Amino acid sequence: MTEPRLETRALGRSFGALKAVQNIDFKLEAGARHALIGPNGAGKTTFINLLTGVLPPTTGSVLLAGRDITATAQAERVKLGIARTFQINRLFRGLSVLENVCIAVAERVGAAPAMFYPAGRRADVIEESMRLLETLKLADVARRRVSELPYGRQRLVELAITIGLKPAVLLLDEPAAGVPSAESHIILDAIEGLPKDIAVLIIEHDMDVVFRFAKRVTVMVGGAVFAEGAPKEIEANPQVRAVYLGQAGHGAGRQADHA
Amino acid sequence: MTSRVMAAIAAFAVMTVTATAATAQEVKVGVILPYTGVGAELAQQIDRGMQLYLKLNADQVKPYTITLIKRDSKAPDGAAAKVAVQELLTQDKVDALAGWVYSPDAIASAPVVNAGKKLAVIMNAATSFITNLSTDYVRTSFTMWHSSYALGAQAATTLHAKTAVVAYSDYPPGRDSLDAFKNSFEANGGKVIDAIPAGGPGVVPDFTPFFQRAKDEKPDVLFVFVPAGDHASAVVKTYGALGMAAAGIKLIGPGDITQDIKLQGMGDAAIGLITMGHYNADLDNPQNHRFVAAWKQEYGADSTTDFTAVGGYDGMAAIVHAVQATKGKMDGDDAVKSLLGWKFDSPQGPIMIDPETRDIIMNEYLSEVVKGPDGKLHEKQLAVVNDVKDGCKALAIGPCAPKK
Amino acid sequence: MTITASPAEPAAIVARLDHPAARVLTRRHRWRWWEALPWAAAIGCYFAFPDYLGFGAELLIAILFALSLDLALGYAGIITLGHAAFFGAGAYAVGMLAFYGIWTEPITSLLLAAMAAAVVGLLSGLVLLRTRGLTLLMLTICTMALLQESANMAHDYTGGFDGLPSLPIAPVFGVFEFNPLYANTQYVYALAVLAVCFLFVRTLVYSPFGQSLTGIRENLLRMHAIGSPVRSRLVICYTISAAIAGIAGGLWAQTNAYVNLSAFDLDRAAGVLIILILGGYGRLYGAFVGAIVYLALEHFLARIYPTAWQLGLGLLLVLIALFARNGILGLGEALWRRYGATLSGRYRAGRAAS
Amino acid sequence: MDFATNFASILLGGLSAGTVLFIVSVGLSVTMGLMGFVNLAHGAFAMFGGYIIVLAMNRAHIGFTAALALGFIATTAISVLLERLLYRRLYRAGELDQVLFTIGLIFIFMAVIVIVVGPESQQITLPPALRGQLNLGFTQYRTFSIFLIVVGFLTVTGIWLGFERTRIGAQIRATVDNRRMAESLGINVDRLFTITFAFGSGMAAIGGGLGAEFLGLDPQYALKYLVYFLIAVSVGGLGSVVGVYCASLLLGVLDFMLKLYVPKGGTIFIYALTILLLLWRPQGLFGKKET
Repeated sequence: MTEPRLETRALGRSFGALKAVQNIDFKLEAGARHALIGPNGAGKTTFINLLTGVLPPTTGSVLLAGRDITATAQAERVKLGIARTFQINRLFRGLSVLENVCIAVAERVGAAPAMFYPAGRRADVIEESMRLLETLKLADVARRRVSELPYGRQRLVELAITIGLKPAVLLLDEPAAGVPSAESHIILDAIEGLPKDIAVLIIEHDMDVVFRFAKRVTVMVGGAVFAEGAPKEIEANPQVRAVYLGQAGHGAGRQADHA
Repeated sequence: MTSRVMAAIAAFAVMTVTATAATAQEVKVGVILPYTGVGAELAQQIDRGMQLYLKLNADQVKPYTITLIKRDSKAPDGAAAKVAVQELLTQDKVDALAGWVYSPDAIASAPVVNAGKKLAVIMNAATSFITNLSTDYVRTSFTMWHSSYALGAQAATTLHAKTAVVAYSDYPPGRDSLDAFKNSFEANGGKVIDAIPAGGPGVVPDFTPFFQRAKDEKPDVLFVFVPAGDHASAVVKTYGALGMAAAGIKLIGPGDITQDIKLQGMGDAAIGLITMGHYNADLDNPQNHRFVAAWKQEYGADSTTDFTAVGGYDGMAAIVHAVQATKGKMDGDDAVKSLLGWKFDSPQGPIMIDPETRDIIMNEYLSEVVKGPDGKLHEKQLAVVNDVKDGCKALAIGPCAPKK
Repeated sequence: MTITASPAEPAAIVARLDHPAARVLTRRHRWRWWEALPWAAAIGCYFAFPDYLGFGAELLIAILFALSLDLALGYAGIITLGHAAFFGAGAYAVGMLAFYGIWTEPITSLLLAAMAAAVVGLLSGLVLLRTRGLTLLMLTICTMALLQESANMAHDYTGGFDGLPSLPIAPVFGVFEFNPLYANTQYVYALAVLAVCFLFVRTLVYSPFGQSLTGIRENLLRMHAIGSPVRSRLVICYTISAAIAGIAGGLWAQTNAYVNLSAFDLDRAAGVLIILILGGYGRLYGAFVGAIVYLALEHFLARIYPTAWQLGLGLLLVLIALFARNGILGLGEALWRRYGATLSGRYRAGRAAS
Repeated sequence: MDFATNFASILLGGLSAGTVLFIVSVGLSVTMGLMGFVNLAHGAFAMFGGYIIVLAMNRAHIGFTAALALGFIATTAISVLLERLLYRRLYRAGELDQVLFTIGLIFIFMAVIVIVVGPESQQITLPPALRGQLNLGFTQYRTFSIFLIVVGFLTVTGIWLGFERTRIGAQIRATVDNRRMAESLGINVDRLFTITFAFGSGMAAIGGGLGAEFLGLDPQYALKYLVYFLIAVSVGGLGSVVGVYCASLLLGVLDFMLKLYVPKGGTIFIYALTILLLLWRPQGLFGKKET
């Protein structure tokens, strides 16, 4: 396949005067392990929101395997294989870990609209979800209510839900954010364990994570692509060091990233 | 304040006691009134009227004892009233039913009353056709036609009005009084130039826009029907505030809008207000003097009788008459029969139950609000219309036409 | 019940499905012994309290109405204060058909009532369900008020405030008359209708669809992000809920043989909401508990103290709100958890805290 | 009659009606915006205050202004009491539990008033100065309405200044904007809430007293008008004082005008208007996006 899995052409989004994202040409090949870094407010999350269809772009287009999906609704894009995790957990806090995953899987396999037989009859859905939890080492807490888990584990569930959608493109918005470093390795292991052919784009502040995981890195500053290249090049790039690496870390006011 | 609490507790005690005490001579009367909610005040007046009759006429009741079993009909949705009637008949095995402030309650109860075959005395509900719904219904209160129909004629004759604007609360009693007034006013050469639905019965609207509209149309009289209580006082205040009297527009309406318990609160704005009603506390007859005096003694000097209270009073009189006539048996048909053509010398003057319709026949008094020497507002009688029937049924209009 | 039992399956799969968490899901929809209690009780009351069947019928209708709300509010998290709109639509559908002698057969008119209400639910749902929270709450109230006011303005047909009296309702199956004085027929009829609707709702909430509704209640954005057509799910749920509310309304009109504007009252909508919260929402049986406690208390308090019975009721509501989370059932579950929970006990407790 | 006077009367009537709505609702808006606490019992405080005011005038024969002050103080006191003892426990509870609680509270208020004062509705007797008509040069209008409009304007300006100029005001705005942030900045949100809650209830009390002229006053008050208060709040936008003011006046005037020209419409307009406004701006006229 010649077409990249995911591609954007001159993609831009402004909020009034503020150009949150401008004129981004970006490619994500099958099996890519791509990191997106940049200071707070660089527009990383806005970019993700444009890819997933949470926000409509003001300029440019988004292509999935060569097909223009700029106008496609969020739900549709998920069906087409774009899945994401959120910077802040979005879980069914009141439900058990297993059911959290089941809801996603049921949605993917198209069971969800069924009204007249019990969800419990869908052994396939439950079994698959259970298997997923096993691969993510969550089986032991499968029965627990999500809100009872430590935050690190909750991030895993966040991940499990997205993997349950069997995405072709996986967008991870700071998967390790807020996870105590003691636990963060769980997440990283999980990410490294992802099926090879999935194209993964990860937003991360933690450089160790980035360099351990990414084959390629894009640096965003002020809503535009500032630099792109292999981790080594980026690390070596003096400007990047100047604008970013120098002041890396988990800053407050991450809300700014949310548009 | 504390006296109220005591009263409440007492009421509670009495009810439990009476409910249990049962003698051979006992006649049980189920009372369905909205003891809570918007109608609670009327319920209190009617309740007191009933109690007062029993107190003042103990000798009439002998040798029987009348026990009141009270049920709250709550909101005017009919449901609570209907269930209450059902249980009063099937559980408490009452000998008669009484009350009904809201027409929807009486309408909803009709099938049950029919099946129950017990005398059912309506003490307030005013929609005319209710008495057609069950042959056990007898009404001692009034319909809007009584006052409004009489007033229509009087407005054209006694008050020499040529044009009128009608503002009414947009629900059946309101529309009834509109029809009634229009009917007789135009039959007597008047002309209703505009009819303004002024909000509903539930919430008191700001009457200013409606009255503004009426004022612009410069009629001789503004006929208003709204529910007694807050609506009425709001009407009078707005009328005064808009200076309509100065503009030469007389405010007239059924006695509802000068309900005695509200009159003083309306203030001087009410002076000159002309209403047609079957009762007001200032009626000059011995029965009424006795009634009012006893009332003030019983319930406090600043409380007063009004047309709802007299509905309860007369209703209880009717029940007692039926009790005596049936020797306490109170078989439904006999009880009702005993009241057909029954005459009674009420505080509102002579009344009679129409043998055809089981509705009340009574006098209507045209009166004007004046300031008395005591600095309080009073009703000065201008004219009397004798033996007024419910015009709606008399003229067999719409649903009022007796079912065959 | 499921394929899991079949020996053809590899051991691993069987093992996974045998995991406690999986067992909760595969067995959640199974009938528990205590689920027979309400129905046994209802039938028992028929014989135990023959004098109270009129009130009993009202109670059953209230349960059905609350059940319909539970579907929208308890499961899909649609917070509405306008559910009487659908109750009223159903009631007037039945009432006007009967009053004008067009259609008086009870069961089929209930279906018509359901349809009428469903149409109202679908149309309003399509417009309103874009919004959430207070806005949605107000929009539902106003829609209901609009319907009520329209019904009032059309008084020539609806009877306005006085409503339509003495509806001629045909006997059930052409045999069982509605006796206004002794409500045996009404009671049994209402109970049967309730049972049917309950089975339907129960199936629905345990279905994958029901599961996705729970998801919407628990986290709207996440449902969007897993590609769930949230809006249409909500509209469908709202429409079904409306249809059931319509059946409750139709039932009300039939058993009382009248219909009036109060069918659309805010009091009614608020009342059913209170009943559901009091009993505990998102639990199916909250509707039962809430309606019984609330209405029975109101009924008997109003007898001993007609002028100020709200006092007792108010105290109950305040106490429950203060000391129980998610109503009486929530309280029950909390206690149940404290004293050694079973698997299902703990699972549902999880629901309770949501 | 000529258009000018007609227009003036519409405006004045609508504004005065709207003002009452505003004075009662403003507290509800701020407390809901601040804590997201669904306080359906807000009207009960208006009712309570209204009763204090009217009874003080009719039974104790206290002057109008003194009575208003008394009502304000008494209501503030009881609201602080309830807030400290009961409301506090429900801040973190779900909104439905809050609904249950506040409805229960309304019932209790209703019953207590019936027991202590009685079911009859209370009449307010305005001081002579406020009765009758006032000549505004271009038109005559009822004095009390004009009085209300002025009071309303002064109130909103006062509150607005309080929000803009005082420290507490700033804290309130910050908290309404973003509660988490405010808390992390060390703002004592609970204390803020107690203050605004008390003040809002006091305002409601005043509104109950002033509104009695139009709305009457009876044990049903708290339930009867609840929807109108909520409409004003939701259309105005949670937590926005100016919003509630504009919404109240807007609704007041439009409703008034439509009633004048199409009385057949009954109460339908206020609801239709609300639906349209909320569909147009779900967060309310002055509300922050995403409520």
